[in-house]
Amino acid sequence: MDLLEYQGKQLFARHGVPVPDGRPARTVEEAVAAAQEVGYPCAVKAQVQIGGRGKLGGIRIAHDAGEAEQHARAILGMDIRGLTVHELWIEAASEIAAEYYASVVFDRSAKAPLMMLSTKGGMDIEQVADEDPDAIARLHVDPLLGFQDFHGRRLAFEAGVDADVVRPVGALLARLYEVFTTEEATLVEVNPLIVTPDRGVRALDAKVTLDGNALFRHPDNAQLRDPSAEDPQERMAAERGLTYVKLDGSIGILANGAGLSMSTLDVVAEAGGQPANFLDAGGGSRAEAITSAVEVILSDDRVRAVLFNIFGGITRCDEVARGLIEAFRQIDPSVPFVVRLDGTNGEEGRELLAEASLPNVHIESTMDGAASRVVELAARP
Amino acid sequence: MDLLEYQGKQLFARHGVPVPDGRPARTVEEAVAAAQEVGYPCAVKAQVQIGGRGKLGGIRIAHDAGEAEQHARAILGMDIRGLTVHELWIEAASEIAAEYYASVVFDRSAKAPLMMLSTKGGMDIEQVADEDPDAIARLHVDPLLGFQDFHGRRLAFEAGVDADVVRPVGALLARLYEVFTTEEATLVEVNPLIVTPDRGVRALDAKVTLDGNALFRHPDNAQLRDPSAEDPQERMAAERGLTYVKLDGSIGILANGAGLSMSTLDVVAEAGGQPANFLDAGGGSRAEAITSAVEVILSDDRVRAVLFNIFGGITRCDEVARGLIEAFRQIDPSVPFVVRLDGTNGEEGRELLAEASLPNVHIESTMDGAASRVVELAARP
Amino acid sequence: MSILVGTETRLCTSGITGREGTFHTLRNRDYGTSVVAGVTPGKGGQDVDGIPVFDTFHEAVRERGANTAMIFVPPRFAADSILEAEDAGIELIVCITEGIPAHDELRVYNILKKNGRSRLVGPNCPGILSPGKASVGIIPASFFSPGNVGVVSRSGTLTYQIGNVLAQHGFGNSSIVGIGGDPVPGTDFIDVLEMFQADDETELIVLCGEIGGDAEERAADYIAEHVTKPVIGYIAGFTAPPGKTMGHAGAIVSGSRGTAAAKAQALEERGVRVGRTPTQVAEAAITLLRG
Amino acid sequence: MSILVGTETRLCTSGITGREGTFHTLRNRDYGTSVVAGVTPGKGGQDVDGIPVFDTFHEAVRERGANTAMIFVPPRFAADSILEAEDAGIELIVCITEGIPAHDELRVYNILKKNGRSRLVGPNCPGILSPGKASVGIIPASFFSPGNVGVVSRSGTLTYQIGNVLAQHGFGNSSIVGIGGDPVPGTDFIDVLEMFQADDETELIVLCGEIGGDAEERAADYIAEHVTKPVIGYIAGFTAPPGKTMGHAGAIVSGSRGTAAAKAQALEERGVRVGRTPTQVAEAAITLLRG
Repeated sequence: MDLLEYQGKQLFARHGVPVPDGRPARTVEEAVAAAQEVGYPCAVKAQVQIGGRGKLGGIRIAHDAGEAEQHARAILGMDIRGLTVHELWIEAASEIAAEYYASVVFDRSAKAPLMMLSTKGGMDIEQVADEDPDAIARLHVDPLLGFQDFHGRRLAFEAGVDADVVRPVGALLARLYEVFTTEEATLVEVNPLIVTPDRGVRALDAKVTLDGNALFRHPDNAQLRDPSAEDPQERMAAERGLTYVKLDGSIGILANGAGLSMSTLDVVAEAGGQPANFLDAGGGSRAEAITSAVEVILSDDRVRAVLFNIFGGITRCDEVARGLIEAFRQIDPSVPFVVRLDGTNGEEGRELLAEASLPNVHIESTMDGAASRVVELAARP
Repeated sequence: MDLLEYQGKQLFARHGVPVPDGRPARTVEEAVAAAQEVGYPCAVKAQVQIGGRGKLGGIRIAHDAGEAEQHARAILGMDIRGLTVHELWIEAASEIAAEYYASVVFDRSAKAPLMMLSTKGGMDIEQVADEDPDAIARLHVDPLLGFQDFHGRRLAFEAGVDADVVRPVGALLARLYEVFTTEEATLVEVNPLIVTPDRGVRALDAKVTLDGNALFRHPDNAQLRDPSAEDPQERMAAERGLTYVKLDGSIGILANGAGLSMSTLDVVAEAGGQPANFLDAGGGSRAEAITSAVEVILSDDRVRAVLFNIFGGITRCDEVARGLIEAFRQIDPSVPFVVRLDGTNGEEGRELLAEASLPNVHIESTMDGAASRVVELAARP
Repeated sequence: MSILVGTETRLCTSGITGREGTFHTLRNRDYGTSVVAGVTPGKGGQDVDGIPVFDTFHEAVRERGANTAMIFVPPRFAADSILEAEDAGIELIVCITEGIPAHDELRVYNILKKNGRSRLVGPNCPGILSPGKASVGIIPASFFSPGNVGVVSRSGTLTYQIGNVLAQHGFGNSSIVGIGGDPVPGTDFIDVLEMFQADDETELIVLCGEIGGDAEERAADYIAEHVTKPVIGYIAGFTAPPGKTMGHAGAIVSGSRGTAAAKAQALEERGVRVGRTPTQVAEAAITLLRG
Repeated sequence: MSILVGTETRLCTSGITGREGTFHTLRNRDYGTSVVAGVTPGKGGQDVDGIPVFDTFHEAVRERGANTAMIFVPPRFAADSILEAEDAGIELIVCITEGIPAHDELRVYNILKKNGRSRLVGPNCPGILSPGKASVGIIPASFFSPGNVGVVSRSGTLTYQIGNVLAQHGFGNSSIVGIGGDPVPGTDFIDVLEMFQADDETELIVLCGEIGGDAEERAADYIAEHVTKPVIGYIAGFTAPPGKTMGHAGAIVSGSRGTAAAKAQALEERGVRVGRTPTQVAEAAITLLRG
């Protein structure tokens, strides 16, 4: 779960990470009122879960109420790389003496949090990593030990931060680690981490990804989800407890299990088709889940054919067949379906489908055959 | 640093360990007011750092204001095994369905916290440990892992607590562990831990020992020290930064280093004498520290002779000699001193003493010889 | 022989009294696995179709000599249950539960590694099947028969699919190990490759990877250095877009890292044949084992 | 030979720019110890009488090949400094600092044990002296000469006293190891006994214990099973009353446990001669080594 900048900063503030004073706003009026409260000059910042908004005009400095209003009006509703701006963050403008980069990442390979610090802040860190990897100081924190003062000193000295801010930068890193562990984040990134002319340090941006599986322990964070930023189909799927990812093609796909679902996409692509989505109906899929899944798939109007690829394990193929039959009763789809049912109760499932003789439903016995068939059907005019 | 019951309970409350409602009181009037606030019946409890006060009349139940006043008057100023009662704790009386025992101990051998739980609460746990060791469930918590829910369940099931309180007892153990670690205690003990008739669990007593070395991280706890409970000589020594323990004999002893100090006591005892104190002048003892130490030793009027046993390492014997000379200038002691100086700058020290020719100061060259001499001097009428 | 589970397995299920726990435990027993106990705190003394239930793993080990645990409790209780099993001395812990918080997995992994006395397989995995000997988990055992192909996979149903294609071509399995699709699996490809390499019965190894992380790349290095038996690879997720989690918590491509293409290339560069479809995996197996 | 410190020692002092740190580091160097670096955060680039100062242990190891650390920082910074030295790959860490919080010691001990790459001696210890070779710590080296008696002790000045009595009787030392008087010493009697047993130069071992804990009892068991060289024991604190901390954080008798009498008995029951005074220790040494 990716947080918006201002949500991340509010988490930061809760853990003692210094951030500029700011207020969220959803309307031009709220923005102007917020600007009055934080004072001028202030930054009017688009709240979208994507990088590079500054260069696209999503961050502007206001020196008075007139400019605040003008900027808020310009940014609200703006399209930034496909995302519409619904929220603003108005914060006191900061003077910048130096820009650093700091992050804590959940490193799956090392099975430990990875901390990074660089004096090359304010730019794309992946680019820094490629062009000048030594400019980034890194270390892993043993999760059984936790962050120690020496970790902060070592990163600060190795990154070469200015000597007079070694201590405050180390202290800020300790706070970021605390955000990472106590909020159960998988990413905490500050870019830029600034040094002000009076030698204070401050997080000027905040990128926080929380672990969705841990939200039950963090009821406050569970409230933060911003559904407006999500694709409507994905939202619909999430509400029904399905794992759905929208893609660009024309072939709707349902399979059971993440691995088989991905494999199905690949086999369809191998056969020359373009998948419209990833949809994992999950283990033990029951009839209702299947009906829901069909609704989600068909709510994407680019879908020209649908492939069901089920290998029953816990999932029983007869249940899947029943779900499909029920979906056809409720929805009456206008596109062709190709169905491959194998594994647990596969025969019963195929028999049920045969008996129901649903219109425009094609039964295939292998995954490869089913993929070829659905590609062919989707290509028909 | 041993806390009084009520100080422990206030720490408990801060960490969510359920305790009865209560108020501290230092006078009869405060006690009656506190009793009115917590309601009747209530317990009037002597606050002394010693066990067994219940049997000695230090805990009494009041059913009305008259009884509260009567009990407070009786208990305040009472002597309980040599300690005078200066404070009371007035708490709502609890109904008791079962009495358990729970503790977290800093286990030096295992280098881990040891947790114990028993259904034989309300009695001397050392006695239970001797007579029926299986009645105490024990487990060590890996300090790098911390307390886990399964630790609580396992202790509760193995101790055989009533099935309906397994969960709340486990939760309470988790809170006790939190007190132990976050307050940096070396002992957290609850005896009895009670089950009420309505099946709640509650700490009816609290014994907490905090690590004095960690108080700099716990400014609130550092305020809790109750100097009234300490021996006046020990308090005087503590204020001067000396490690002093009062004993029962007549020979005042000063040595440098804890091990040598203990060894000096032993050698004096072996020679037939009775040490009046343990006093470690510390590493690197300077002249002022020695002067202070002499004052502390002589403030005990049972002292009939004093032994200085110094083996200089960091400590320089000439500094010790200078301190002793200065002490004689300021105090003019009436008892004989035996001085043994060896190690760093021993010769210089011995020369200084010889030059000063202090009255009634005897120089010895070995520890054994010094011990014999001081015993002999102390025995003189 | 086989690896991880077999005739020596003495299984204890955590969460045995739950619907799924009961169902799959009994299925495992029906298959022939020696199921000796279950654990559900507060239900000690009961039984599930004759299987005794205990309050703690410690009792299950003491009373019934359990040496293998299957974890079926909900995600918020799973880490605690794994740690309890480890504390009780269980050697192999198979965690089926999906959706465990990542920081819980991190903690569990590091504690088990520190103590070095238990192996965790999973979480979020289908378990382990040694055909003809024992099944611990939810793998539909009836589709597999004993044989000489060892399968290790990050995915469940994809494993069945590949196993099924292999079976249709006449191959049986020594063991099938699902290591799970989570960010911090207790056991990774390398651990299982080492076991298959040492297992007499295994003559061919199929490694089923997917996008995300670098487990396949590290496995490729390991194969090049330590595995002399033939290995066939398969990677799911060639069509996955960057930045989107594909069902498994671990299945996500970030930047240029963790792509299926990079993984397939890493394997192929070290001499591992990689099938683009499950069918191609079976065809490669035919070539390798039957010349 | 000798143990723990010797000619191979390359010392780096944490807190070298403090008064005590400078004084004792230079004394150690004067004795002949190879002192290669110091660490004081923020003072990197400076030097102390020619000894280069670094901001971190990592630099001291990288630039100067330090393999031994001496910790002289105040108690609230000591745990962090020990952990940094360990993280940097220092093999032997000698912590002189007194008054470290007990929970810090617990954490440090368990982390070092888990990682298994560094040995900690102390905290709250006088250090280690291998006469004629190297001195790391605050032991007044001039009172000792090379020889065949190994000494291990929980106490500082008491060690000097016993060493001095031995020296007056003509005995020299292989190494003198102060393990410190704190509740959680990084190195205990058993560790040092094992090293002395394996050390060619050591022919007799003197073990100096004190009240509190059960380290002496465990050492007695270890001696009975693993130590073939003669051992003489000494225990301080026969006259200590229960419940009072005797200077050392570890020196406290609780209930009937940790008394000097019990410790002396445990040693004697396993054949270790226990002297009641330092002089008796020297007399026993004469009997054992000169018949």
